[in-house]
Amino acid sequence: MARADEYLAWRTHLADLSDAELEARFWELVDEIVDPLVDLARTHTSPSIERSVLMRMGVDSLTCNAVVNEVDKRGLLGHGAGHVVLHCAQQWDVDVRAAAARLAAGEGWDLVDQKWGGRDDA
Amino acid sequence: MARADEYLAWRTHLADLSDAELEARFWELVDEIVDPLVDLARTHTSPSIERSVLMRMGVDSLTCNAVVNEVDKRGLLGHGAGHVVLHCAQQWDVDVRAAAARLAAGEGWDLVDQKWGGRDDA
Amino acid sequence: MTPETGAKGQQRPPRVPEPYAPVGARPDDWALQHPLDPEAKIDLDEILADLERYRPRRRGWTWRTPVEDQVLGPFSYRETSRSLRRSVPLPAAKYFGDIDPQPDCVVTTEIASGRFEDDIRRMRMTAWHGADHIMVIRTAGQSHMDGLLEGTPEGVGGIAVTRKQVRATRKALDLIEDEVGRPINFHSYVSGVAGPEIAVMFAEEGVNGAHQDPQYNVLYRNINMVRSFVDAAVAKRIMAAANMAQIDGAHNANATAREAWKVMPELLVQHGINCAYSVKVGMPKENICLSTVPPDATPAPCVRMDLPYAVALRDLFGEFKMRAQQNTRYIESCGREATVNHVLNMLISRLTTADIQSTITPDEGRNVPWHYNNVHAVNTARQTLVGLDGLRKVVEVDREAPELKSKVREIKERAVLFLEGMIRDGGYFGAVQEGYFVDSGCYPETNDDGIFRKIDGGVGVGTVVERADDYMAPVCHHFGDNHLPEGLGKPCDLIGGCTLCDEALIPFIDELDPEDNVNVRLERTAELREKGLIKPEVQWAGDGIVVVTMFLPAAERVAEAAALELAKAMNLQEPEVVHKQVMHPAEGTLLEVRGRLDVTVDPATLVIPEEKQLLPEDEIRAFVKEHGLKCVAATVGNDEHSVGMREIIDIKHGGIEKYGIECIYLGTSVPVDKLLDAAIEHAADAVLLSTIITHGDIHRQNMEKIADLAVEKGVRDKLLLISGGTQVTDDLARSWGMDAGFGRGTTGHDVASFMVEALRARAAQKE
Amino acid sequence: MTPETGAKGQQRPPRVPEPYAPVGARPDDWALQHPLDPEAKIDLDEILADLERYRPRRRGWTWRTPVEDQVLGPFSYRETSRSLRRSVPLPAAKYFGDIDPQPDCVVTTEIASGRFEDDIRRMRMTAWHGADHIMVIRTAGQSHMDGLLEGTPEGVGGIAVTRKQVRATRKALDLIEDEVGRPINFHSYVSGVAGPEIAVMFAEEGVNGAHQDPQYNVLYRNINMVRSFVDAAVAKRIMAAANMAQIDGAHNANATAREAWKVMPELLVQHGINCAYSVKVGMPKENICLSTVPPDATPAPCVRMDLPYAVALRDLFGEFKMRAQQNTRYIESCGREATVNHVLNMLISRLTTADIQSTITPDEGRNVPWHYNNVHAVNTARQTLVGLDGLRKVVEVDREAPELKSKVREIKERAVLFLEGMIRDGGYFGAVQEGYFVDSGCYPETNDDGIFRKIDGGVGVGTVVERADDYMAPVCHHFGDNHLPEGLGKPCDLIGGCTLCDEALIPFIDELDPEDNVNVRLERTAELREKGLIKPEVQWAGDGIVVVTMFLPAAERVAEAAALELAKAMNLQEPEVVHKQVMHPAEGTLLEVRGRLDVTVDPATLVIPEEKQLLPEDEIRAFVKEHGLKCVAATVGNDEHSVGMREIIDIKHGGIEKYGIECIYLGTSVPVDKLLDAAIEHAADAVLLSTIITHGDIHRQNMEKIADLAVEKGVRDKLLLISGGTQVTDDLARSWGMDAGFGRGTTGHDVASFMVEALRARAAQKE
Repeated sequence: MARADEYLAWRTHLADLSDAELEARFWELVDEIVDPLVDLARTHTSPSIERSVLMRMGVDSLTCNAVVNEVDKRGLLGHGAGHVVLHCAQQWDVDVRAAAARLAAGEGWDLVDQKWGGRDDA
Repeated sequence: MARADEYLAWRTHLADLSDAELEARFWELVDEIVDPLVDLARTHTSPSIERSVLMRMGVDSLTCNAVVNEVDKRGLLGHGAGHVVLHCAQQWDVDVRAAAARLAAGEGWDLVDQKWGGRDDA
Repeated sequence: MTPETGAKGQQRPPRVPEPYAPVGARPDDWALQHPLDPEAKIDLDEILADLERYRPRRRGWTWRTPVEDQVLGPFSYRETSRSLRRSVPLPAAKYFGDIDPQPDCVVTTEIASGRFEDDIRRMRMTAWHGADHIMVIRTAGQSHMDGLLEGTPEGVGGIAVTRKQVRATRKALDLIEDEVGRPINFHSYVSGVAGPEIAVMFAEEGVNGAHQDPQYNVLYRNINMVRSFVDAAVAKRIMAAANMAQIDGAHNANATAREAWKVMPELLVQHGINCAYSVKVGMPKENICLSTVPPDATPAPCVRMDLPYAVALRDLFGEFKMRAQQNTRYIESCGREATVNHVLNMLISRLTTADIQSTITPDEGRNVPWHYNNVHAVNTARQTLVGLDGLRKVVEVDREAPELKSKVREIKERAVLFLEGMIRDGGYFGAVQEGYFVDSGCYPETNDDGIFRKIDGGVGVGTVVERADDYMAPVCHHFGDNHLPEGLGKPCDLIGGCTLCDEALIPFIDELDPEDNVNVRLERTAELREKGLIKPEVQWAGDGIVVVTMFLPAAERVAEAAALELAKAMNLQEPEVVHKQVMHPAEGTLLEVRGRLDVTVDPATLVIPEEKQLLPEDEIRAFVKEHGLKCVAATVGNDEHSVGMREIIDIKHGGIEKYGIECIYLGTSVPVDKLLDAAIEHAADAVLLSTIITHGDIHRQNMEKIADLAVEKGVRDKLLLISGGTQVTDDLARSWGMDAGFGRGTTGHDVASFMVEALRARAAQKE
Repeated sequence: MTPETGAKGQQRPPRVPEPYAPVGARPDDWALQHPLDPEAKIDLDEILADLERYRPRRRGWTWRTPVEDQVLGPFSYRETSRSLRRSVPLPAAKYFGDIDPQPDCVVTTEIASGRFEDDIRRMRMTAWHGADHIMVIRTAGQSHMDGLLEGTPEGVGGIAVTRKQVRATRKALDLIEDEVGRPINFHSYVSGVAGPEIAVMFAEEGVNGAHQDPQYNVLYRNINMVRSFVDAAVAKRIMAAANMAQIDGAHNANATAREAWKVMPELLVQHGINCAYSVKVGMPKENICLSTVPPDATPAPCVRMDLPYAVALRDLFGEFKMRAQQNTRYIESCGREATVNHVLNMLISRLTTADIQSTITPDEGRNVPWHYNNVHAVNTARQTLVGLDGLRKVVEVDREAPELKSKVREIKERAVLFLEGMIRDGGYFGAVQEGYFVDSGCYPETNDDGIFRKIDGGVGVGTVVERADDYMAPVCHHFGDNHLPEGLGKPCDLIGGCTLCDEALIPFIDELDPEDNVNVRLERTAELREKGLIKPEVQWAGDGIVVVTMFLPAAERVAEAAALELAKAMNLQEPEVVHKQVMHPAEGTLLEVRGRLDVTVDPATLVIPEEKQLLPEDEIRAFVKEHGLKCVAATVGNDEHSVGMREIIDIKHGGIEKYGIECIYLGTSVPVDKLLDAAIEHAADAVLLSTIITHGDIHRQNMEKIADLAVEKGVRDKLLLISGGTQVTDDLARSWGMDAGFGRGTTGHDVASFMVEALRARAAQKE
């Protein structure tokens, strides 16, 4: 909705603030807006984030894609794709790159299901 | 002669002047330099000045040249080329343009000589 | 990064002329009765006709009319003047309703093609960009000519200033000032050995301002110093009588000294001498302009160095006017570099004051200025001065800052020491004989490399004579002792009037040279004019000069030789490299090559695309209101550049929404089948498809595909298919199955107008 | 007016490289062992070879090293940094000993040819002009690609940013930074739906800075807002780990809003959100850069309008870094206009602060930037920043000025009101859903034309999932809840290391696309490279593009059509008018036409004039001391341009007097017989005759006449006859009887060297 410039009416509660107080208020409000966003990020993940985890584990981008797609399809992203790969690596006693490659090739999802079960709605 | 920058040594007599005093001194000195130049101009003339007089009398530039050259040659510039032309015009009872044209054509210099004599060294 | 947008023309809505009353025009004014048609070239034959009878409409200088807190478009200005009646605004003005704020100060352009008939056309162009001080550069050789020239010989690096040239130019300027709606000041030089005569001629012909400074003659033209000063007094008095503005010559020390910043004390002295001399011979202070240049240029920290000088100058000369000139001393062949320096120069003008802002063309470093570079220079001035409008309302020159305060004081003190030295050494003449001036030391430092002149030397030596006791000059506005008879009303009563009182007395001489004159020159280009042929030019009609800018991936010397070969392959005669700039010693060189293209285009042979006729906005709105109009829009292919599309649809960008057209925007990178499905789903009337042109021909494929799909799905005749993008053309788009294609510079009005017309046509077909 | 001077090249004396220690290079550094040869092109094959094994030498951003009160040449600077080891100074630097002062702030160039192999060459050119922040523009389509690309596909308006492209570029930049002697920051985009992955790849590949701002994704790329913020936290944390500088995206609101100055309150809010978010996820404040643009442009009174905003921003964000970007919103096709606006933008930078000065190419308004326009933009920045060096030492932003103070306060208050509104409307997500952002009203004014996004819409919607109680990511620098086993030294101990700790683990994938890759592209231009052929280019090797600038005396539409015809007559393919500017609606139009010139020059076929080999100065001086050497000099004909002659003779201009040669200067407009007589009278060894080229061939006649007279008078073999002038050539002068002719750009050294060699040769002949 378009609104005329009501600055003078709206600003009355700011008029008595010193410049320093006004600037402090700016940052307080910014924090109030940003904090829930940070919380959201702290407690959630996404396919890209999970691929970035696999990348940091030394997995190449094509393999990252394949593994995260399958983890996501199975509804297990919330456990962490790196977690999934690590679990299989430990099960197979191979390094995480090898484990990711095998998962990308379709191997080992039974191990994954055993640990976390299938997607609830699958 | 080249001279190193002796500003700091030279300026001592200016150091105590206020800005206003310094600026006043600038203009006093400029006046001191310019006044004799103005005097010089007031008391002297030149071929171009005399041509400019004839121009203002309505004489065309070619005629101005011819008349002033001859006036100058005869050493009469100091009386004023316009004065010369005016004198002849009065003698002939013609307007100054006509007089200048006749002078340019070589007429009337006898009248001029009658009034002012020839060049001292001629 | 904004996306590729392409050339944006400057077609503008017609401007309503502002009220304008020509200064000094009489009821029978010829110019008023022969107004220029802005759509037609100035008629040189008409300018030259009846010149012997033409009289300029006024004498004297005109300042701009300031307007306080002027509101133009969305902005408010602190330092602007009355707007022009007609002008070409700055390119970006299109975003702000084509406003053309004009700075408060007079803006100069210096014109010097060597042929006054070509100058005139250029003056008209610059006036349309805001120049109101047209300075005609005189060919330097004239300053040693002891007398007036008659005719209009072709000049080099300037023109011979003659009565015919002046009168024709003033006549043209009278027309041009009416066209733009602002008085235009015409200016040239009252210097050399014929100063008093030039001054009379200028006064007679309505020249409004002139350079006059005897020191300039002495130092740079080697004219005898006695002659120069004696003449100057008469010249200045005549200029004063004609109310001309005077500009001094001090800035030439900047342009000559190697380390230009070291001559600051001398500059103050030179200004002081000419100012005091002018006042003492009768010139009003408000007509005396100091020609001042910020002496430094980048890569020097020039603003910080130039500011103390500018402040000291204005402290001392507060009663006089400032003509701020731009730096030429360090100008090279790079136009960009020159432009940046000139902007920095104008920052000094705005941080202090400027009554006249002079401009230097960005090509000054490589050739006698060209038409468009005069315009570029004027645009840089008007743009910068307006961009810096009111700067001093928010920024302050800190007079107490140590770096400024001590420098300001020092410059003044050094100037005083300079004057004291002059007096010790015998005054002005003595000082010149001692080489005080244009010495590259910062006084009292000297380098013994100044300009030495002798009192008994120089052009015109020995020509000054003392006025006799009966010296008389029976004319008005004469300076010096003048033994007129007593009782005269005015001096010229003695002779029945002088030319300064009765302009009917002014004689006119036409061309004396049967070969070097304007008629002969115009004959050579008569065919171009008569047939309206088009040939490139930069300076003279039909000179054929163009410039090619090229980057060659080669080292400088190889690149230069290769550039000349390439220029030949472009059919350029006499190619010459006018600028080169190393981009990297091995990776490549930027070159600008000028050459003559001896090709003429007959406009009759050109296929000029018809100017599109758009439906009036109200008509579109009415149609939409009656019939409704809905479209779906998307950027297709892999194109994420949604800005162009948004400009076309969004109401806030003046897009089609503002006519009431409903737009469903699907976003970027939308597959064409989805776009078509959406159109069907929303029962849209039109599909807007934006695309960039790719090397893989995806744009063609997408257009063909959506057209085919629309046929397949049986909706082709229910939908207008419209594509757009920077490189889309209507012809190509139609050939690929669209109803229309829109390229560069399209507006919402274009698209809306097309949609309404197309829907009407379809409806008509059905009936 | 200075006289015609002609193109002045930029041949410079070799510069002594400054000491330089590459940041982050190990002893076995490949780049250090394969230094570039400044005289040779960069070897693309070498760059591409062994890429799978190449490792960048460092992570993280590097600022310039400031030097306090640095003295360079005759000047002292307040705001400069360490000089470059090798560079191309500004053209006018030749007047000041070729100094190349570098501003204190990092200078950005944005490069976007679409082919990284061509980008690399351009980066090298810009680095030589002072760019140390190379920003590679990403093709916009990539931001919707959910994952990494592998290969180097050709981009449009930017490139696909892939590991191979990044690694090859960084490898080239490692060479280039050693060549210029300054670390170069490589920068691209961590945005789009693959942010965390791009961030990892950048960290691994030594990218030094990146744009990262989740708000940008939401508003301009229509990426789901939840996804965007969740991803951003991880991406930022990784960037922080790699010590990358982050630039936010707020400036895009300027570039999008129609009245850009009205979004100032929103800009503060956008900056605040990204800054606070970045700090809270672990990024140090000193790495967080605000991307800020002066929102206004001429013809607005932009500096006065932009300054309060710049001040308010720096008040609020004093702990963060300022990346000052230049205005693109109102850029048109006139490069001059763009340049002036950018200078005014940098005045704001210098009146306040800038840690990074970004540059926008002057051709941004008409095409994807070209090689030399990147260089032009960098030059405008370095020139302006140096020209304004230390401005705040003499000029003060007047914080108490009513016009400033009230505006600064108002902007801050409006930003606070904006934030209060957001909180009332549900915080960030709520506000975006309400269209708070990029609304063209000045908050609390609204126009209801902002960008509306839905929390359940956009690319990537529904892809974010909650982390489970056992969520684990066994890698370092991960943001958010991470249920790692207790007792680990660092997270990646669990898996034997992660790529951020052990770069040996980083995988490399070569081109996946067999057709769209660098090798295929390079094959197409292989012949040019192998044979060293020269073809113009602006963007891609061999693209053949040149630009012709022409003034046509015709109205805009006719001129445009005629220009295309003329371009065809110049053998240009696909000519297109890229700029047109009305000089006057009837008198003429300035046009720039680009076209493709399909001509290749083989340098082997070129006749390249030999580089003149001058005698060493000491040798000249010794000869003169031994033999004496006297000359008479004059400007002949009607030429009053004595400046060129004075530059050649005067000691103060580095002329021949400095070698001890005695010069008798007779002045201007000297008849040649008098000149010769003077030479005989003074028993001179040489005559220097300066002339301009006239249409009447006077220059030829004068040279022939003096040569004939010298023969007649029997002194021809006693005299060297030397002529000079801007358009004189040696060949012509010799053909007219001179011993030598000197044209443009001649120095005293040239003339003195010739004289000594010629006298020696004559002496040898006699023996």
